[in-house]
Amino acid sequence: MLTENLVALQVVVPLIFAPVCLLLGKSRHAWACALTVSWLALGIATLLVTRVATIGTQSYAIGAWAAPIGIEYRVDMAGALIIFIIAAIGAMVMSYARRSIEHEIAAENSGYFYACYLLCLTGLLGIAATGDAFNMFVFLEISSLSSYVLISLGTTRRALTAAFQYLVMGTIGATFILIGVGMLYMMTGTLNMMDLAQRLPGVDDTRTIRVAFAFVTIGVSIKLALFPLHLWLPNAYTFAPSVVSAFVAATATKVGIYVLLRFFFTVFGIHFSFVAMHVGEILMVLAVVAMLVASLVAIFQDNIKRMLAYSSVAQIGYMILGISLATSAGVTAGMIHLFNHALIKCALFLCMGNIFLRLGSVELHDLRGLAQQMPWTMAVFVIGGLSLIGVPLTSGFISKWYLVSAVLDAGLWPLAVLILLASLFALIYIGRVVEAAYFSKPDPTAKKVREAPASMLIPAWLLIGANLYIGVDASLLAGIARQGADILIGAGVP
Amino acid sequence: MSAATTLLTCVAVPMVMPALIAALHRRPNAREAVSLLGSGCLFLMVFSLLDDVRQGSLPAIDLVSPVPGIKIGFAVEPLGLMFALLASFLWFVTTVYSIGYMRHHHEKRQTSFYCYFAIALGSVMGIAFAGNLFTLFIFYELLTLSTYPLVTHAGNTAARRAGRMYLGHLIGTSVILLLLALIWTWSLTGTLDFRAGGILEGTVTPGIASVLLVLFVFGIGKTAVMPFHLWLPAAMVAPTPVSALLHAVAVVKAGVFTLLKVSIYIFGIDFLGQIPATQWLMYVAAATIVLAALFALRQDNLKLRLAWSTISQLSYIVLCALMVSPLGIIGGSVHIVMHAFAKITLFFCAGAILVTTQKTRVSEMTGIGRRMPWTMAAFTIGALSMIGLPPAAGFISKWYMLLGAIEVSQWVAVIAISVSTLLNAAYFLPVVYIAFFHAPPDAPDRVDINEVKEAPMMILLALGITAVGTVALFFLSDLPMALASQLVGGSR
Amino acid sequence: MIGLAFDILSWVSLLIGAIFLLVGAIGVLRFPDFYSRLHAVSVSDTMGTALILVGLMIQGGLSMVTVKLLLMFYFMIFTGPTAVHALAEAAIEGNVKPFARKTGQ
Amino acid sequence: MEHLINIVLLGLLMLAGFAIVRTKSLLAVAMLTSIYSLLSASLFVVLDAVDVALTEAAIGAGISTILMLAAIALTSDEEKAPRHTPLLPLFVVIATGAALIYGTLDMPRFGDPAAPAHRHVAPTYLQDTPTAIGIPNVVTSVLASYRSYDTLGEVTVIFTAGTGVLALLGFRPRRRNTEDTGRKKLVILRVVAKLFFPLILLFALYVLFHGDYGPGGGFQAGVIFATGFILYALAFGLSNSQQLIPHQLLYVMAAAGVLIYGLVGIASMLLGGKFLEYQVLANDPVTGQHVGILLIETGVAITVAAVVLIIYYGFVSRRPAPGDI
Amino acid sequence: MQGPLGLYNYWIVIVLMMTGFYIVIARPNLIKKIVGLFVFQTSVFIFFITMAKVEDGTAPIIQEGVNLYSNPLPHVLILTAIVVSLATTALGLALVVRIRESYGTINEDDIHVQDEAS
Repeated sequence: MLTENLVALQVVVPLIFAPVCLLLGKSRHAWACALTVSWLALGIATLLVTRVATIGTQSYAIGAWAAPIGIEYRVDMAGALIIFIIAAIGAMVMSYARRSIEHEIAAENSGYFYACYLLCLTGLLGIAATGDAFNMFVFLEISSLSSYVLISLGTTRRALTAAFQYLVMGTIGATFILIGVGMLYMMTGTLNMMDLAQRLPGVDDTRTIRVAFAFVTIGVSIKLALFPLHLWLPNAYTFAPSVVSAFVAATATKVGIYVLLRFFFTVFGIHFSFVAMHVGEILMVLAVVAMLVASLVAIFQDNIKRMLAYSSVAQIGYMILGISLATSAGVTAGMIHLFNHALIKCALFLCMGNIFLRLGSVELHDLRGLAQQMPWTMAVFVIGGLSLIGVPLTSGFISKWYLVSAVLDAGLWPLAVLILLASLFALIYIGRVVEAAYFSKPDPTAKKVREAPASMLIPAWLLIGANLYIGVDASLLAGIARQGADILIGAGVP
Repeated sequence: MSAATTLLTCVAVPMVMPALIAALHRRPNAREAVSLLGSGCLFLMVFSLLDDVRQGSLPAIDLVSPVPGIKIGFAVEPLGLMFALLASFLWFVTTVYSIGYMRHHHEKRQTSFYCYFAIALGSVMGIAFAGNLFTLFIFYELLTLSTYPLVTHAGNTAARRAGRMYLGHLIGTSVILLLLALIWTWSLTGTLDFRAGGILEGTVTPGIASVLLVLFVFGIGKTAVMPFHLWLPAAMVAPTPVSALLHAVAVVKAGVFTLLKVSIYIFGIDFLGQIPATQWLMYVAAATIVLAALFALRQDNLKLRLAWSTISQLSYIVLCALMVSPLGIIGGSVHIVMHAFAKITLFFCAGAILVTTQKTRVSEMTGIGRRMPWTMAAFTIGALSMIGLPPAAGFISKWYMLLGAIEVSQWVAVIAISVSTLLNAAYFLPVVYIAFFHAPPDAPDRVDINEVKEAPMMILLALGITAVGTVALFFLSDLPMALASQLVGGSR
Repeated sequence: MIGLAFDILSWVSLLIGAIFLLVGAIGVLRFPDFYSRLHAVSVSDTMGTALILVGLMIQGGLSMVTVKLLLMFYFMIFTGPTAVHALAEAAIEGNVKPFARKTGQ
Repeated sequence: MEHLINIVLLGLLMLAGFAIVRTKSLLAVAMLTSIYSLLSASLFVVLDAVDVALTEAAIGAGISTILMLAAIALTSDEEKAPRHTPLLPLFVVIATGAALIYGTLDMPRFGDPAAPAHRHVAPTYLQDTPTAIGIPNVVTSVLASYRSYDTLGEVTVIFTAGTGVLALLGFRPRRRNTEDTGRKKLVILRVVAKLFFPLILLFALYVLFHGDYGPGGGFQAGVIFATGFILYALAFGLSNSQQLIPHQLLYVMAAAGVLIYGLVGIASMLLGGKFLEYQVLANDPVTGQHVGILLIETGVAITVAAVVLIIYYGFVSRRPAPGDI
Repeated sequence: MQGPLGLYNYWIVIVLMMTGFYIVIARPNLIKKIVGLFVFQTSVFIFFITMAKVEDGTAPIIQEGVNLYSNPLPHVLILTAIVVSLATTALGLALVVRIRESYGTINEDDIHVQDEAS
């Protein structure tokens, strides 16, 4: 029963336990429940990845209604990779969460928090697993609505406005997607992605399909914060509770990118997307601008969470750049970076959570000399930061390596220079923090703080460990990503 | 212990030493004993590899492969061994020196100083024994990062500014240019292994090879070829042992070493000759030689003057690496050693003067030779070697360089070397002259100005060793010459 | 024949209902203050909808539809006036003053 | 005739839309929104979407309007003029609209029976529903069986909203006798409310169980159910209505609905089927479908009713903030 | 109705959509924004339902003697979307209430001013 229903269980288990979490209320049981479920989801995801790797793409007809009639869950290598990283980040963040949540969120709200967290996880996993365009919209909304709530629970009032801004932009994005899906349905009569892929070539020379493509792309771009539609992101990441920043930054935009991949390659097909619609050129320009501008803006931020948020916008640029090449190497690079960036950003935001727990601030000038007091936390930041820059032996280097070689393969060497230039900007903004924490004298009036508790350090170090492992041996990840990319490029031939 | 294991140990020992050093941070004596012991052991281990290499066997070991076609692995070859021998030997000497310097100069945070120093040396070993360009690149970056805390050791605003300059130049060039070149090479050839005769020949057009060469030469920012040279003077805010070992020997030599490796094993000397950019880059190097020497002339701060001199001298080696001449390669390789001994002596002397008299400016050093005769004698030897006069080691390398340049009729190089020799004399001899033949000023501290008040014993010991080494290498140049010849012989 | 008579009856009923509604709407627009507007809308609305429902019932004949319409009729009869009453009550509580022509001048 | 009604309704919708843009008083905007929603519900009836019309009327015109009014009561009524010129938004809107109109040019004509959307999957639903599911309302069969997973997602969405409102606004039960004093005059309202309260609940049950045969189903039923309580709360005060249904029970109901739905899915897995494969719930596949649909519709109704009430109570039990700055 | 006029329904719906969209992006009042989203989404629902209509068809409830029905699938999708819209509206309004409590205003421009000042 377990193995054949694995795909469904992946999404349904967190879904069913979300209400349970609500009922458990403010006690620690809610946390325990969320923790167990997160690890369960990670376990299922691991099984799923191995299953997909051994016997190929998993298709699951929900309610036993075969594909175009019913809703299909379809997990190929790319989807499995996304599911795995979401589940892994989820498990890490939940292991970390208790102390941070006790500190940042009022006790009476903690039950709601854990419930919303599980709902968000459900939504994200659902998006990655589904093979149905409308079902994707539904799960997108689950994840979005719950992340609005999660963000609004931040400690300052600006969290509320950030969540509101996100809600407005997110809903516009979702509505755009809905319009696009509606047009697709109108022209083909189906909502199933594989079926769409088969039926679209007959009608893809119509204005309706072109507009549908544009609307889906814009809608998803809002969700994944593609420059210049990223305006919601910096505030949302800055003012959300630390745990939420870590979780959302590592997963939500990644899922957006996955959705984009699905639509570009599986649904519309590489020819329509990149040859007929020229989306590659447009995305490439936007990605490069995102990389450079957002990195530059990040340099001038004094709030470190905000800095990391802008850095995320820039890193999304890297991923999109890889995708915009529309080559196997490019998509592989995009997916590798997607995975790696999730690990890196999650660790960095967890690190911010540690600092906020002890210091009550993540402003740059409050961090002076912090490395002496919180050496383990700051070590996480340094390694994570180096990874963001792309220093060898960290996972960030692997991403950059694949990305630059993909760009060079496509004969676009000026882009390679720009990519590396953007990583220099990363060096500067990470360097500012490191310089403050390690090489500046602490403010004499500042209070002494202790190192964060082990329960918060271990998850961050696990992420860093994974990061370093990938930096040393990326063959497994690269293999999976390559396999996923080939399936995507090959228009979904399993 | 097999040669491969020794190889690994050589890289690993300095990397694990910080743990020991940090553990002993409350007991300075034990801490420094560990440092000394470690550096000594390292030298002996590197030395033990010499036999293998001389017999022509080149032990190698591969560890992991992060990206298909790319390995992290180590291998020994003559040039690397020469560099490793040099660095490990001078590390030992510098450790001796550091103990004297750091204690007498009352530096803070000595433990972290020794830790980062050890890591930096480990990185140098990694560079020296890197089995492929990728491994080399990793340790190259690691070296930059581990020396950054040493540059900013003082912790004040000036040091932090210098640190930014340092990181900005070195990481900037290496990430944008070198990494690009690396990935490009990899995507063209599918490998980054060092191979005799190069890997690029036959796979790329001279046009692309030109671009690659430019990327490599400027990307290896540690060679301090203009216009990416400003980091080196900036790094002089670091404590003197750092300037001495790292910024006269380890870091900058890692740069030119990398360049030599690239030109020998990635391009191949023969292929290099077919690349149009080579000639232009040689002009850049020649210009750097002359211009940096002119800048050195204008510096009053002794350490800065030495730094500019280093920039100038490094470009000799860059010039040799691009000269497409076996004699030039020999000259360049040997110059790594010769210049290292001389320059470290000079820096040791500058540090000794600083510790003893708190003076940093050349114009203040009038008559200092009477007070610190041993120190200034060593300084003189170093200066002679810099200029390239016998009986100092610098003569030998310069001789081969000139021969090489003449062999391939690179007259610009010949002129640059000759002019810079004159300039070297012009900026070093006045120091010697002032120190020995100028009357000292009225001593404010009422000590007898003619009384000999030398630097601490440990410092003297260290600079004595290197000064003697500078002279000795003139007479005993067989070992480096043999290794260098083996290098050229191997590439033919 | 009977059918035609029912039809005419139903249409007349529908038409008168519609006129009532229209008059009520005009009243809302034309009357000067809250209470008189409320008056206009409440009376005519109840009557208008009632007539329309009756007209529809005649159309529906003896069927399930007529039963449903009857239920709706029942609902309308109760809820319309009650809602208006509640509105007026709320207006008084909210100190909405009736319009009064100024005397003198 | 249908076209005429269609055009009139669309025209009225446009009027309502423009009025919403122009109107400054937010209370009036809320009412206009309600009118807009009701008009679209009427349009849905004309366009044969009776189920959707019922839902839109209940949710869009009903609950949403109540929430907007409650929110306005807690904030402020007047809208300030924007500081920036609306040129950029106007440009964006016109560009988007132009793109959409461009997109319509290759669409099948309105009502065209040969449109691809009506030829591919939909006929299967229409043909198979009587035999495979055994109920006449195809919308219900698609909603609750063919695409029941979407509906599970939908219940989860509404559950998320409930949790979110709880987290944002809290939910404190009021003490008795704090607010009832001023309401002595509401005799008529109370009598009518008492009269209608059971009827509304009854009607909700009718909508729930009749959903297989006519327009209706879990959502509509849940909303109507909640409306009954909202009416009660309006007439008799918050605390009295909360005595009727304690807030702990609402939590349990909100969670229970989702759980019922999910567990039906799990149960069908345990019985050897796929997730939400109702056929395995009974010996006869069609009976299985009936059981499954009934169960999940009940789950939906419970959650929707509870969440709507949670949201309503969340808003109205909050004290209004002091005046605008 | 044939010819391009057969699309008039869609065009009006697009105007309606854009009305809502305009309210969202042009109005600084937060409640007005939520209203705008509501109008936008409701108009998209009309768009879906319009496409489901089949000329001379009836509501998709199977009856004897009828064999032309409107397309039930968009109806189902919109049922779901309506609930999503309710959820969004409720959550957005809850946020507005909280924003008003902590900022004292629901005007986006005023909120910006306060955020800049802090």
